[in-house]
Amino acid sequence: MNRITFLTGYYGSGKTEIAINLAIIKRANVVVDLDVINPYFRSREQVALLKSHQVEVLSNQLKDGMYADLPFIGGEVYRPFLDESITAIYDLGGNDLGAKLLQQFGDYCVNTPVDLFLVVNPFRMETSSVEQVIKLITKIEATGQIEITGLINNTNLLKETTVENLIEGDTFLRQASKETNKAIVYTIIEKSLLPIDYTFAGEVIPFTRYFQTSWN
Amino acid sequence: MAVKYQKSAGLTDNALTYCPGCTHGIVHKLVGECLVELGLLPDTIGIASVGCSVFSYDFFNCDMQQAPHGRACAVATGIKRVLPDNIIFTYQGDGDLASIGIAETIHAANRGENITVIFVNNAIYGMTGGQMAPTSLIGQKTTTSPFGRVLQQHGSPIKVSEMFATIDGVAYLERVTVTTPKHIRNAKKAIKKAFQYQQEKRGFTMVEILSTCPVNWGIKPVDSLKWLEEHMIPVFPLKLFKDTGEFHE
Amino acid sequence: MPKVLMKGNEAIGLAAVLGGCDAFYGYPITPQNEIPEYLSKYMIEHNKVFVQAESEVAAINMVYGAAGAGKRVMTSSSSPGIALKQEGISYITGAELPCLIVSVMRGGPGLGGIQPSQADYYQATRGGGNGDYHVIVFAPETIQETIDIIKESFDIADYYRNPVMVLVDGLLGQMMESVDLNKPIKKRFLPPKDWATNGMKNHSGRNVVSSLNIDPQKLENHNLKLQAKYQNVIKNETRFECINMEKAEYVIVAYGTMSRIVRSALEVLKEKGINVGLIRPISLWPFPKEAFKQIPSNIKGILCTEMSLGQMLDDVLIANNGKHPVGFFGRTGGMIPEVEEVVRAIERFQETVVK
Amino acid sequence: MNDAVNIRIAGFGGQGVMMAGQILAYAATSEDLNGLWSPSYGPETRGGTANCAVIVSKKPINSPVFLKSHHLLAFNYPSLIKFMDRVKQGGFILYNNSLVSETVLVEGVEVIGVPINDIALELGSIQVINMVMLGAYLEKSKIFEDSTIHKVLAYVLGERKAHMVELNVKAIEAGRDFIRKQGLIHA
Repeated sequence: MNRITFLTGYYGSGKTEIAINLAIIKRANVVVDLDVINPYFRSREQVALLKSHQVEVLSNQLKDGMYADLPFIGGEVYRPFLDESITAIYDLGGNDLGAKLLQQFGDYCVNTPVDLFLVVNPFRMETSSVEQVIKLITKIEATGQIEITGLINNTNLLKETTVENLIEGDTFLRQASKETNKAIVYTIIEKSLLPIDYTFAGEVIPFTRYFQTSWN
Repeated sequence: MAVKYQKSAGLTDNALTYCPGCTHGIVHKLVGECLVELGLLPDTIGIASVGCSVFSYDFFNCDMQQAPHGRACAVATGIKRVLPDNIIFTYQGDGDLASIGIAETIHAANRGENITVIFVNNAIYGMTGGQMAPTSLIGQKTTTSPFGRVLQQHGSPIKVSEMFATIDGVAYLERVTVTTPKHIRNAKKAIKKAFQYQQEKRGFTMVEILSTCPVNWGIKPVDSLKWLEEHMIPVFPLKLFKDTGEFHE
Repeated sequence: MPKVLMKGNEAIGLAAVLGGCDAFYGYPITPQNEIPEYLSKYMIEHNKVFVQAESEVAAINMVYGAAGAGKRVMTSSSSPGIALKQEGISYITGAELPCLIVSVMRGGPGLGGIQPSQADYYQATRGGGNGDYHVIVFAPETIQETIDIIKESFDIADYYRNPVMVLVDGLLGQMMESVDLNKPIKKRFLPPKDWATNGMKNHSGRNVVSSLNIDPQKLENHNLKLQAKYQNVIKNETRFECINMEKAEYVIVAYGTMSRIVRSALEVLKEKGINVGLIRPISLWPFPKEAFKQIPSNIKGILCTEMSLGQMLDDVLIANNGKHPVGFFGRTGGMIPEVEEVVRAIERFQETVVK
Repeated sequence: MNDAVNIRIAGFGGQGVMMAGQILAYAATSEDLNGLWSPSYGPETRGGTANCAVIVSKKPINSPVFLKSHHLLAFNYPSLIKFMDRVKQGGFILYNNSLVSETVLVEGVEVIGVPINDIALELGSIQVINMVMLGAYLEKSKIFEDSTIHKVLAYVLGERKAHMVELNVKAIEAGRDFIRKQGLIHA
């Protein structure tokens, strides 16, 4: 994981939850909310939680902007590139549409090594085959003009996830990794399911669901 | 310490919320400066529309109303008719003005409503996240035209100024842009003239300003200025469409 | 001549002028055309504002603008036209602006017909605009009452900073009656419109008219403030009339033209030895629930009558709260019930009872 | 007058049916009674059958619509057929027997034919058939004084049509005259 890491993926693949978990576990200084696609479940909603872990959230300068149906980003989102003491996780919007924002950082990435990780949940219909994953990678790289440097295995069926599901997902991701030549960096596993007597590809990240609401 | 540069008194102290590289900020500044230079701030009521500039009522340092999507010119008409000596302007994007609000805008122009319309055309829907606008270019990919705008399916980009040039009630109409200092100076001249004509009660005035949207275009800010010049200006040529000329008592 | 004969729609126009109307913005639609026709002449002759807009949508937004500028503004329309105005009405309530909306109902749904109807009770009292809002709705039954209420409407709208709708049917708009234009109206203390956007030279600071409230907590607070206002409206502006309630065997609920037909039916029923009372809501929102407290406990039932098919019935059922059997009689589509039909509905009350 | 009088006036659009009704309502207002005029409006007012209802009453007027009228003024055959069964017992019908050749009988209702087209043509203007009918009605009902009607006529016609007042007054008088002569025949 580089000092600056972007998270991309299909809609609903779990990018935002992972951004928050990684920020806390990996002690990042900043989470940058670049999700201009979806007005709900954005990392900017977890400002208080992240603050308690000394993580700052950057998005826009909009007064009451947290809920604005406005794709505004503020100039502040460039700060981690200019201040080398900052470790930052950038949470992009879904798909190649969300990855469109990467364009805005192209010039900065020339001098600063960055990671761009693709979050994959094989139980999302749109990324349930290796061909689909490859297609998504091609689209995101073409739109964002940045190479994807790793995969994050986020196999889950929310609360109904079983260990069998996880192993199935690991097999899938290993296959995808082989065909795309992109390493599996992390495997995300809900804390309650751990420990599991099985060797998952990449580092296992014990996961807490922060967006849990009373109705799911 | 001598003040070399200062934010225009035509704008409030609120920080602009527009994305890096977006030219809304420049247009705001020009409108604010013109109102100040003409001494119009105490008389002015601005109409914020729906779109990225929905919060413009927080930025212009005058009385403001926020209008429903597309209805800015109707709201402006309502105010101007009861306050004929005040200065009324609308600040609208291409979705607001040229799509949902085209009827309100055309009829305000046709009645010769003595108002000024600042029309910011960036060929995309910014606020809702990059969907196709009535002014999106042929071939332009947006979130609702993922295969590019197709003539046979979506029609061609609507040329608002060309259309409004045919309307008798229009007293002044010019298309400008703000991509270079020279263009910015021209844009300011146009905006100022529009407000002056309104002061002289000469009818409907509009300035169309070609603008950028780096985030939704998916282009770096500097490149987006180039993209505007290379792609938008050929479709929307910069031009003075209508000017009723020097004022004669 | 203390009284004059006036057509309902003309009377609405003149009464609005007497109420201090500064500007009218509207769009033609039958059966309310005499309102803009009358005002197009009057307003221009008296140096006031009249604009025929390009649509009902534009008209209501012109009202929004001019009301925001602090003026007394009105629009008028009929059923499908009011449907188009709902967007603006929602914004006007959200931005807390006063205005007068006159709705002259015709038959629906869709283009429907141009004959009188009361099928826009829901449209007026529930509204089709978005959000938790209310419009204060009055439904007069005579042209005299229409005049008196319209004259007062701008004061009520200004007082609460909320639109007032006067709801009549096409018959009231089209017919002529003897009226007295000079009846006095209630005097109210009205606060200055220091919120109006009329240029900063006219007030200190910057005035902004907006219904945008992006923070959910702030928006909820704003809504709670509106609700508190509506509670005041319920307390102060609920209007109704109760007739012949003491010894009533049945009570009929009716408003507008329908209540006049019912009044005639009460006389016929009395001759037949059946004592029937009438609750006439004058304000439809707020609906006069407390009128139902005056209903004798031993009545045989309540008959809700409408020139529609059971819209006010909802409010009657809520107000009755299961206490008495409730029957329903209605005609719609522009059919005006005969007095005898109402008489028959009471005589065969059991057949009308709503299950 | 103690009880309300319900009058229905019906005919083709263009026969001046609405105006005749309005004059009665204006007259009621000017005598400080309550007057109500309500039209059956819509497409039928343009060439089809048109009718209006007038109520004159000392007391406030309740229902603006009524099933049965005391008096019916029928300007043509379809109107007569449509409304003749909706006249109260003891009431009367005046119908235009310039256009209706049949003899009409309604039990308990007096039916009088008035050749309003012929009378109007004798006066030189078919336009005033409504005034001839109004005159016949005023004579038959004795509902308003001539002075009231003349005052209303001047108001309704306004300055622009002031020159028409004389002809209209003449037509009303001709209608009255016809009924007076009818009375003599009956006597």
